Amino acid sequence: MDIRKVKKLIEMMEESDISEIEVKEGDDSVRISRGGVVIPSRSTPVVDRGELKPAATPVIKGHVITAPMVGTFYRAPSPSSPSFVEIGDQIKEGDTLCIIESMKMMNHIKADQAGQVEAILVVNEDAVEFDQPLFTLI
Amino acid sequence: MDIRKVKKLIEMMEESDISEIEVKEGDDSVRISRGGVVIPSRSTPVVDRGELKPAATPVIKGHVITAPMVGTFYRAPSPSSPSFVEIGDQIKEGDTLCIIESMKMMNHIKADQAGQVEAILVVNEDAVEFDQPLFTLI
Amino acid sequence: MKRLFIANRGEIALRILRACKDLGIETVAAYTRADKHLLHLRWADRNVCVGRRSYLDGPQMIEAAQLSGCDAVHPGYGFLSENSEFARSVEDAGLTFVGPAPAHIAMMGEKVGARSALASAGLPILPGSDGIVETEAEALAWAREVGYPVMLKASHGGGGRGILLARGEETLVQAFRTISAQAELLFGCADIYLEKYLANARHIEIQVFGDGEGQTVHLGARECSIQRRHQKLLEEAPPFDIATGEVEALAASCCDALSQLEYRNAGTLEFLYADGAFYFLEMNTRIQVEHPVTECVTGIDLVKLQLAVADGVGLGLAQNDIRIQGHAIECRINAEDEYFVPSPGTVDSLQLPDGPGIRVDTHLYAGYSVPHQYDPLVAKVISHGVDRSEATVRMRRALEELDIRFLATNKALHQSILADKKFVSGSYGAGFIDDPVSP
Amino acid sequence: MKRLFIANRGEIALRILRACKDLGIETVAAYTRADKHLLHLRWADRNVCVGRRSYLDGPQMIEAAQLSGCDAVHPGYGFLSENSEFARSVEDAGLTFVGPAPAHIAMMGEKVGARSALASAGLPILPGSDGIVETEAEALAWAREVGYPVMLKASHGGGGRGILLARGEETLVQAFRTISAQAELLFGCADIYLEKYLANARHIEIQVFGDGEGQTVHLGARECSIQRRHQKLLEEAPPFDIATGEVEALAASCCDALSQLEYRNAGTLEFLYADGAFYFLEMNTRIQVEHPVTECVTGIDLVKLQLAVADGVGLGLAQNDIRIQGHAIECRINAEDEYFVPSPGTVDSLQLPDGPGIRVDTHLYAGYSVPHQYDPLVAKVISHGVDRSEATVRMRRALEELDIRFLATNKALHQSILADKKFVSGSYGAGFIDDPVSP
Repeated sequence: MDIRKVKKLIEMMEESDISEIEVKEGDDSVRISRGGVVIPSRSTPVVDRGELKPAATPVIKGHVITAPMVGTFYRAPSPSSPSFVEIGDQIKEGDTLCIIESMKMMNHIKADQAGQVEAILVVNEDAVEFDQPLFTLI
Repeated sequence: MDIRKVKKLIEMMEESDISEIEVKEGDDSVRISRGGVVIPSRSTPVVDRGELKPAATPVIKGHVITAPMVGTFYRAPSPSSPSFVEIGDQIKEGDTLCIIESMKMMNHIKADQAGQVEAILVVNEDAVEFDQPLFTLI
Repeated sequence: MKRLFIANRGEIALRILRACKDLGIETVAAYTRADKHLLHLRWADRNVCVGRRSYLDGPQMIEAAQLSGCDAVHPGYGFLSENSEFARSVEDAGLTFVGPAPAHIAMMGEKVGARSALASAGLPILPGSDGIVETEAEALAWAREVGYPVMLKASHGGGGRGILLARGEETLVQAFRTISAQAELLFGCADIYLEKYLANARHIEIQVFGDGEGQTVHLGARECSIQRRHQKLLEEAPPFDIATGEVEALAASCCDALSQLEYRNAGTLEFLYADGAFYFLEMNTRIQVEHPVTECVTGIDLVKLQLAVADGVGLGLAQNDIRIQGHAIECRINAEDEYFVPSPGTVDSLQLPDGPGIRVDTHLYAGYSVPHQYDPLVAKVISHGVDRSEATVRMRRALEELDIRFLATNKALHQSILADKKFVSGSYGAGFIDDPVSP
Repeated sequence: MKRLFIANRGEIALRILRACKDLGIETVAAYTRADKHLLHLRWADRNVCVGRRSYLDGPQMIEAAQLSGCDAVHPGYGFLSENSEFARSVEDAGLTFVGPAPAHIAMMGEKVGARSALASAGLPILPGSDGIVETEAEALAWAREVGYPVMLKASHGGGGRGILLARGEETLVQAFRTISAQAELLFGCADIYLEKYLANARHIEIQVFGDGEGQTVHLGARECSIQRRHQKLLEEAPPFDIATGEVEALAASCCDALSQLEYRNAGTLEFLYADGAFYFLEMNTRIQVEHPVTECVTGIDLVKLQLAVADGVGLGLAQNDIRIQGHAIECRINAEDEYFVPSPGTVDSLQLPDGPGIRVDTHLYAGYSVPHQYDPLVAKVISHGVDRSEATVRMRRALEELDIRFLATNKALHQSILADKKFVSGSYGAGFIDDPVSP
């Protein structure tokens, strides 16, 4: 196996949404895979080309809380306050999960069901778009 | 392994909803998979080519004799002569079946195998195009 | 201008994107969840989902524009394009609004005010009530003076709604009541005005561009008489059979009026034309659906010009630089059945016309599903030729080539229009398709 | 002309069909068994299969044209288009040949004769042998006189074949032998002539039209310097940076020369341009692949004009009627891989560019399989703008939109050309892609 070919394969994987490649040539074989992270493919209309979305969207399993509006995501009511929730927290329906600031208004985003916070999908102070997944609950 | 082939495979996967491809050629094999999100494919356009065909194509069962050239089809050597063949006639390989007149030349079209004339598909003095079915033999 | 926010969808969003590509301006495309397969999203530098279904939420559009680092917003046509509050909010947010000053949008949106403003600036106005008609009695008195039939129009109406014809006293009273109720409901304002009705008059419009500092040029006229229920179907440029001098004189009056206002960016003044005279109807303060026919005959990219003017670069051309060459026709292809009922569906395969003198502005592609929530306009086929005859035969050829499987469209209607003797001879008015004022 | 026989395939067959549609002329399309899915067959009034693979069988074409009731034959470009015997047979069969008189096709097909005919009619000719060079000694003597490098050309060559460069005596002898053998094999005639070689000269061509009775007009010039191995890749109209007066003077000489000959129908005179001087190379007696750039800048449909002239209607225009407006560029999209190897295949999905200033002449559609037997040209993308800069940015946008899945094409090569500083500044010659004469 030519190491340059392996490099090429890795580059090709990075440019695509492929999670695993296995190549065998006679007795030689190469298998390349990457973890649970799936990068949205180029053909997905939600094209990410900048700040608005994180680089990688994890594979989502739990109940998803999405952004009901375009705005700026805040995990805490103020920079000095603790976050509303952390991964692993048990939460009740109606608990505030985050704030989205939109047109100078602070909108409290609340849990629509009880559960445990499985994942927080957006970084504090990032811009979010409508329908963007914010949290998953299990 | 041809790296361009692998690249092509990945491109093809990205445009489809395939989650895994495995290709084997002798001892060589390539397997490509992706986990998680599957992008729905756009349906393959169905192009109706029916309108491109000649107006009426009979359902042909027997061995087909086609026109080797564009020209005018004659069933007999002259208007007053009997036809070369009729439906039901037993013919030998090399028998003349008709004449096609093309650029003032009279071309005798001969049977390329023995058999019985099943159908005559063109009317006397009609224009025929290249490859147009003329007779079927059974 | 570095990065533009496209606050629209469909073919006009793609049209704006193409102009940005040509100018090297980055684009951020707004889309709704129902619209994530829009064609132009493939080529925008970034896409932002702004809601479930609506392109009418101004504050969300502005938020998305700001968060994505845009310095300008193009509203396209329809939706927020003639919403003066939106335009003002865009400017208040420190962004450039690609369109007229908010005050001018507001002025022209209010039809009675627009009529009187442009009448006093010297434009010919259709005989009508000098402003709002408050009561039935007032309406009857006015109609008696001018003679029937008359048109009743909601002052804030538009898009073919809020218009009724009255042929006598009885129908006038009835129409007055219907339209007051309708207008209150649809436009939040019951104000009505009246106009003399001209049977089978032609609809002619003048395309203007102002630099916002008193310079205004016109890009000639368009013929828009082929309408169904006040919705344009087929447009031409230039209008046939009207002497160039007549159009020039009218267009010059338009420019004068708008120069006085220091009007900025694109605008269209709509007129009725009957018995050799023009009568102002209303002014649209945005890019029009039918702008490509003007682009074909002038060679000027109107959307690029919009962006240049918005960017403060100015018009970059004088009236003398603008020449009308040849003739152009646009057919609006709607996804609707033979009874004009919108027919959303999925495009299985698509053959678009091309070749000399043909342009198609469309967001369709094989595999695209036309959503039911929006306007049925799916493609604009535009033909251009050295004269009206060449533009017509090219359009016929283009429609023959056009094959959208399996979407119901109004292609056959366009083909019958193009085959009609009245069309070929150029002797048609607004009654070509139907009585323009039947309910 | 009532019914035309289209004796060609691919995009040019579709182009001819479109012109017929615009003129109301019926069409009969020839196709081979390998070609039964050609796009234009959908719209032709009738299709006739003429053979297994070949569009070169003149007698079969004429038979098919006659049997299908045609009164005229259009040969397109390539194949039978510059075959004077075919043209003569068409006329002998009582059909109209859409092209020049057979005698003129024959005259221009024989390069040495064409050079001397046009030199004596007053056109500037590249310093070269005054006719056929019979022996190596003669070639050496001539080269010593003019100085190296020199070009050796087969008198009946064409399409980039039968040309070699010699930089010194040794290579001249070798080239002489190679090309004699090649020319005998390829063109059935070993005749060779020599020309002075101008390094990185520009290829400029003049489009002319004659009525066959002594009136000849020109439709300006095209810049065709971007070639690979003598195959044009990208063309422009008008040529940049050459004073209009210079082009006009040259074009007027061309018209004079062809008027003397009473030349009929379309023709193209190819020139080298170096150090402010033009040198005649050869004349093509047919419609060119790159004719759309001329159509864009003149607004004249060249194929319609071909049909009108063939029909005896005459040119219908004088030199004063022809105006060059704006700038146009054509990119030839070939189905070939990055190593220029033809890559036939099936088109899975297709996104063609469109919008203002873009035209695409192509016979591709989703589901079409590009056969391996024919020329790899599958699409011509043409952009038009008010100036070279606008045409260039529109072409870049068009190529970004163009998406042919999964055919290998030379799109990336065109994109790199359009991004190249030499292209942008307009300072390039025929050496832009490669040494035009390397073997």
